[in-house]
Amino acid sequence: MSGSAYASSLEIASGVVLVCAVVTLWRRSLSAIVKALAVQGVALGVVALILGVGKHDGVLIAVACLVIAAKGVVIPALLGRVVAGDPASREAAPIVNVPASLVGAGALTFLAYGATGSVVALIPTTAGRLIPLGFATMLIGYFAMAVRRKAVSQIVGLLLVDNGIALVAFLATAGVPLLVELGASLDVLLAVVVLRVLAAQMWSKFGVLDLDEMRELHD
Amino acid sequence: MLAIVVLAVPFAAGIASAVVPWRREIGWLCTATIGIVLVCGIGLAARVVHGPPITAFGGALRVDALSAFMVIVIGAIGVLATWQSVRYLSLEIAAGRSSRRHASLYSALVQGFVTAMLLAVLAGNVGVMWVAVEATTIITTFLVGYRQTRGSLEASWKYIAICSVGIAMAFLGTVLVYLAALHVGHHLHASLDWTSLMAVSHHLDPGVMRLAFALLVLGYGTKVGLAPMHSWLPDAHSQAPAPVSALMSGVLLTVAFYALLRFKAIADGALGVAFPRALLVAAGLLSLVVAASLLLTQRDYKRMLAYHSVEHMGLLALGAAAGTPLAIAAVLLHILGHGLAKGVLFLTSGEILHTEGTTEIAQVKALLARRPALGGIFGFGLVALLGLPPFSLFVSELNMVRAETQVGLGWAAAISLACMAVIFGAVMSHGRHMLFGSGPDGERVHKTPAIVTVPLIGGLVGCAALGVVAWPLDSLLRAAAQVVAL
Amino acid sequence: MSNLSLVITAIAGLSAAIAGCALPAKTRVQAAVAFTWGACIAALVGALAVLHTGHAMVLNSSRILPLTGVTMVLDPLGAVFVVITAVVAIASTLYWLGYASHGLSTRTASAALPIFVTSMLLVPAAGSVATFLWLWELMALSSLLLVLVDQRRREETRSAAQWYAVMTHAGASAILFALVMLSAHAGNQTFAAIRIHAVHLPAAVRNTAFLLALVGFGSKAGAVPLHVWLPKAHPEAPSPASALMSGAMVNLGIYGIVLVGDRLLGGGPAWWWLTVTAVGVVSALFGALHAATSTDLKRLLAYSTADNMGLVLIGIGASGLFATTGHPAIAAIAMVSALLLTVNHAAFKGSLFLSAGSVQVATGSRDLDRLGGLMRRMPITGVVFLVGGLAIAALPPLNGFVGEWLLFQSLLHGLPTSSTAVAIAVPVGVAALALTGGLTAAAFVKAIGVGFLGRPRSEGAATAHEVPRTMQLGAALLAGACVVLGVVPMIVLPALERAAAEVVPGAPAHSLRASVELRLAGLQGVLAPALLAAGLALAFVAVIAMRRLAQRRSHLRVALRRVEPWGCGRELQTARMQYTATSFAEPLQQVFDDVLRPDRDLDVSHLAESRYYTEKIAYRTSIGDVIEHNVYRPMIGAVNVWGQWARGLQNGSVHRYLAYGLVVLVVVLAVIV
Amino acid sequence: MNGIGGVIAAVLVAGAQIAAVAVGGPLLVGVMRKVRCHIEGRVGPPIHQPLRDLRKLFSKQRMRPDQASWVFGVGPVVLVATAVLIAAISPLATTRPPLGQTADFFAIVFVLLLGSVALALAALDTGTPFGGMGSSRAMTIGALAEPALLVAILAMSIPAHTSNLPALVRIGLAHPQLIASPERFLALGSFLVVILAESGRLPVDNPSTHLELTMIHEAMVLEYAGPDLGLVILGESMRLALLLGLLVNLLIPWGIADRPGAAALVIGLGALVGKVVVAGIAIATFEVFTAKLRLFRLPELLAGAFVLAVVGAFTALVIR
Repeated sequence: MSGSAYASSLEIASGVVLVCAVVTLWRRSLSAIVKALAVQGVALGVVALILGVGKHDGVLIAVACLVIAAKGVVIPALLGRVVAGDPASREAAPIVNVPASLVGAGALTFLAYGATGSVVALIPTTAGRLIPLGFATMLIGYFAMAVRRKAVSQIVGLLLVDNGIALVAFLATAGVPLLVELGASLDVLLAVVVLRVLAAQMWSKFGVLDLDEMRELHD
Repeated sequence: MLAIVVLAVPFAAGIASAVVPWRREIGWLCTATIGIVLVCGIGLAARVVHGPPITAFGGALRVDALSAFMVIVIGAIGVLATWQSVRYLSLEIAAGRSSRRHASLYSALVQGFVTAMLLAVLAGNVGVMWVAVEATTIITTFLVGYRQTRGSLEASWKYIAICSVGIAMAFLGTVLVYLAALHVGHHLHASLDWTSLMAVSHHLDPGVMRLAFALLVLGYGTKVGLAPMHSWLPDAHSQAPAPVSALMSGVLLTVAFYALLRFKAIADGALGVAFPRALLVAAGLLSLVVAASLLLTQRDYKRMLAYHSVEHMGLLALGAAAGTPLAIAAVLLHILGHGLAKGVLFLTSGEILHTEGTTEIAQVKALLARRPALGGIFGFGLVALLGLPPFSLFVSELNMVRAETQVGLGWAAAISLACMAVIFGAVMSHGRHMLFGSGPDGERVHKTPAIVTVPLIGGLVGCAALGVVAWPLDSLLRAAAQVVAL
Repeated sequence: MSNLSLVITAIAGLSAAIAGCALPAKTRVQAAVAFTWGACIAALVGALAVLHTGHAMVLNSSRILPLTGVTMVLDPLGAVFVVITAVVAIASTLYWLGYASHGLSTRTASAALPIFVTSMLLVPAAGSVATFLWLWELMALSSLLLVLVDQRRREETRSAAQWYAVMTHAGASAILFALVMLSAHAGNQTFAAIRIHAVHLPAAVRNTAFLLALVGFGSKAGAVPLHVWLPKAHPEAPSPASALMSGAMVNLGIYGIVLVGDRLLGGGPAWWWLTVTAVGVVSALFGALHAATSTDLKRLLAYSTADNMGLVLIGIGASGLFATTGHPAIAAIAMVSALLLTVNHAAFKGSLFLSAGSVQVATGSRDLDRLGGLMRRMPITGVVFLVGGLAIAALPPLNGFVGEWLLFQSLLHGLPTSSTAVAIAVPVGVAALALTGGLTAAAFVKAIGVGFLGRPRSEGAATAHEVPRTMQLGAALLAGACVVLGVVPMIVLPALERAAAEVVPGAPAHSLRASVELRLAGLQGVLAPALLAAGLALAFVAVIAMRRLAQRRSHLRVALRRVEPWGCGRELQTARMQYTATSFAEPLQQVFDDVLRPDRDLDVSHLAESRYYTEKIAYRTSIGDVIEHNVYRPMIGAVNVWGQWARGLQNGSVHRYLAYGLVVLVVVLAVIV
Repeated sequence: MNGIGGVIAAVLVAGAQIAAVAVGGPLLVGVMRKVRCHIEGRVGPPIHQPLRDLRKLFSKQRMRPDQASWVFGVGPVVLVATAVLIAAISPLATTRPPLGQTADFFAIVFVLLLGSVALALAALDTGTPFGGMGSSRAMTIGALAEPALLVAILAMSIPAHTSNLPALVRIGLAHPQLIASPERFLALGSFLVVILAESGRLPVDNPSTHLELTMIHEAMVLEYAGPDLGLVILGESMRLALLLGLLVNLLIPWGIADRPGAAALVIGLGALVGKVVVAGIAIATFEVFTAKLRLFRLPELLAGAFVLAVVGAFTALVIR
């Protein structure tokens, strides 16, 4: 692969990751959000793939395939089933409305660029330049968790955070050691499964899908 | 070898209890395995206190004085918690709220939880440690939700949602530390080992390390329960079964704090003391203020204990901020003392919940008159937690304040003392309502079975002994402090 | 010097606690008392040896107390306080033997009391910050447990315990910070090291440390306005514990102020000591006024403790003041007077609290308005209380008088030598002191007269019997000390002089010449308490003899005749017609209306037929603590408002919780940028 | 004064002073009554009537209220004993009384207080409303008079550098300008008010009233009869004589024996009697033209005395 093609494909794939994050903030329909998440998972895998190909790193390519399978297919599918079972699968009234959320996303992206200056300075490569995108994705994910009322939206937010971090990890270090990377992914996967199970229990036992109804425990 | 035993024994017991329907004997077996952990921890400590660290699996497991100390902490509180679990499960099954199958799941999860914590403190690699800490989150989520009530589900949701994000930040921080270490030109695999990170800490890129350390404080700080990332803590600790609360509050928080201590030592090398100190002081003071404010009008005794944990984590953060050998030694003693006292209190609160059927402070009255043993233990537990001698928390708090003042953090120490005084007043007032007074006329005095009181009294006596007798723990504390102190 | 006595004290104290905790109810108290005596006697012997030789007793161990180890140094100043504590403790525990059956024989109490005594015995011997604070807090905790003994029955006890716990903890925090600050600057936490380095500390550090110590120790000593716990906790504690708290524990607050102000910091600017004096004046007046108007016997005693500690503080402030103005000899006299007042206070307050406890046991009440006539029913207890009450009113030939005389003398001789500001401030102090004296006399005439004389005002008082021998003996022991100290104060003065010489820099070795006469060295001031006492006794005997003589000459040598007192022509005198404690204090209450702000409630209900006839008149008056109502209550209210507001922080919304984290992340990132 | 001779001399001096006060006290009361009657245009009893009364009282039977304890009996004895002690050691006829070195002004005040307290306690022991009433009022007045008295002593002691009474009198002899100094005048003014209050004279208390509700002192001693009443009357009159004696010696020390010797002592006694009688006549005259103050106006009077004393103390300090 030529240098410029490598660079531009990496840029495009990373860009998609961030755009998908913004899309989750923009759309209200939960199914659309889950779809955006799936696209993001695939894009993340593609980033790993490009890096793996670029560095001729077989392990990384394998990881990329795993990522595509897990984050692009399995997890969205899991979430999709919850969404399908929910009669009102819309984020009807997020705590912060959509235009303001988008403005917030923009501000967070700026912040990500500002905060990662030192990291970018350390890695003067194409991949290094793209690290802020990962940071921005993470921050947007965090933001989504804080402003979205539906359980599924919050899970998606968590996955956005995770994807953002994974993007940073891939871009900055071409992945931390495999054992750690696998452990991390497995843990996140488990966390999502747990959340999913909890969401299902809350729905089935107490009819709760809107997290704002869960305010029994307070001071 | 001992290190492997420490991990393998409770894990094996966990597997065993997962496949066999729960019986009392299984419960006692689990307690015994944690007892073995405690004994092995003491053995490990004896070996590493004056000798070099022990490693296993090619450095994947590494035991220095600090790790050995943490193993002792986990073992000691683990014994208390698993001992009480037996009674908890029997009562739950007897009351029809749980089945033997369900109970065996609980038992296995607790064993897994303890194993994960042990792995976290024994791991020689920051990545493995992260995985272990995250594993504790996932396991304990099930334990928090074990009772399957609306409240417990809500608590587990909040717990896992908030902690997952937090721990993700910690992962990002770890990645950045790795990046910085790579850049120093270190070998790829060793770059996440404590020893190699400590060795190169002075050469790590300060810009990246600042970002990394900030993320690590936020991330692990969430698990530690430092304000304002503490908000999951009162919910989870109050909803979990009492033995689990005891483990979470007594040990899990400090295991996460252990991670922070390790990373702080690296950050000190890379950044100098000022930045890590500023972050930890800010987090510590905020925790103290938040804990003090929310304890004032607290209405639920389990939540009261939970906020008390926030306070103590704030104190630990301040102590770590000082960072001198004295400060760290005091921090470690505080970890053990707090673990014991908080463990005992949560277990007692479980017993109170069982007998009184409520967690509302206002509904529990005259415990000392009606249930002298239980009330006495709860009262003395509070005394221990409020930092009065002879309990060890007094000594550790005093020495933390001393260390903080020595490094110019006297003002922070003063604020912490003021917050502690407010907390003292608040807790005293809540305790007064729960413990003092006379019960309804004609109510007989309830005896609490010795099987319940023995470990609790043992825990308190241990906590008191730690605060009086210096030998032999003193040398271990000093050795452990040397590992991460300035 | 051998440190064996400290070791024995600690071990015996611990054994007493274990015995009290572990033994069966029958033998528990006896065993605990025996071991406590062991501790007291060991400490007493050690302290007397220190006072005799002037050499400090040292004990170091790194095996006890993690991270710091134990350092104990018992010097003459500390030894004085050890002796006081030991004597009061011996008497109180003797009393406890008889009192135990009245609710002080539980395991907790039997273990807490020895620990309380032992920690008080060891606090003055502490030689390092950690040791001192550890023992100090142990003392606070064990005394709290003792205050709580009656918690099941009385809401007042629970409330008092909470006040006590919170105030004492806040005070301990202030002390902790003051000492830690000094030790941090000295680089070592032993008092010896602090003493060497303290001179070179920046003024700000010294001032902060002193003020914090004054607040912390002042609250222990019951200094106004930090006294609010004292009139609540001391009365609620069982009487042996009250006696120990009032007779021994509050003294340690004084010890602390001297320790930090004089020993560790080596004296300071004049305003420090003016502050101490001012606090002392306010405490003395406030305490005396409340004592004069209280109707609860033990509350009266507690307020009078604040009053007496105020006097001691005046002495300490004067000592510091004279030392800074360059008059060490007079400063030493002032210090001796402060120490003597402390010793005296321990003796009479101990006996008073113990005999008040006997009254409570015998009558079931400590409300003066329900007592009366006890002098005939409980003769020993009555005499003990009488002696204590006259002693505290500073009447010769008892001990209170000697201390106050010495204080007056030091003020008189120190005054002209001081600066103008001092010269204006101190006469006011003397006046306050005098007023205090008068009020105290009124208070104790009321306590003795209403409590023990006249007719019984309740069934309980009418059927009272003398308490067990051990209780009488315990209280009488301290009353005896009042007499001895009043007649021959010389037996303690050399020791106090030695302690004062150690505290006041540049003081002469002998500031007093004490033989039969008490003579101020180099000044015109002499008192011969023994001769005064002898003169009084002689005159007393002579007057009685004269009366006898006069009667013998008369033709009417009939025995004493008991008659019905005159009742304005009414036939029957009832106990209800007597003046009560409330009515006794009424004139004073009227005079000091503005300070006391009593609550008055007059309820007149008229007959239904006509408004000109009253059916019933109800009058109720009560005196609260002005400072509690106007300072502490609003503070508690504000804190609670804050607590209510803070609950909103944790409103249960997971979104809000996550937002906290996000905001912090954003802020931290922004700061890093 | 050494050896046995010294002791005998001391005993003689003390005896003379005690006798003078014990006999002179009742006579002083007699004189004051006589003066009063004279001004009011009555004849009045003879001057030695109080002594006659005492003799009669001492020969009567002792009586005690049915509920009273031993305190009731001891009270008057202590009252007289304190007066006797003070009479023995105070600089009345001579500036070198026995045990004069310990006749500290503060000590004297507290010994006097002992007498008052004894009587107040005895009054409460009667178990009657009047005893309590008198006791309460007396102690209130005592408490309020105390500051004025002690600050007055302070003001007198500051220039003299001592509070020893004989020394204070001697300094007056040696340095007459000290007597003329404003601080001593102010202090003695204050002292005078305190004397009136303490010994139950007008305008504080009316010694001849028997209206229950206005009584202070009389209410206290209402239950006494016979020898006990005699002791009370004796003690009270001795205290009045003592206080006036001290006052006049501090104000006009001349005539007091400053040297040992019988002649000087006799002259001193004569001077004392003369000065005290003049003071007594002055007070009696004053009383004729004065009404008793209401009880709750008394604090104002005593506060006035206190202010006098404080101003005196300030003056003493500033003049130096």
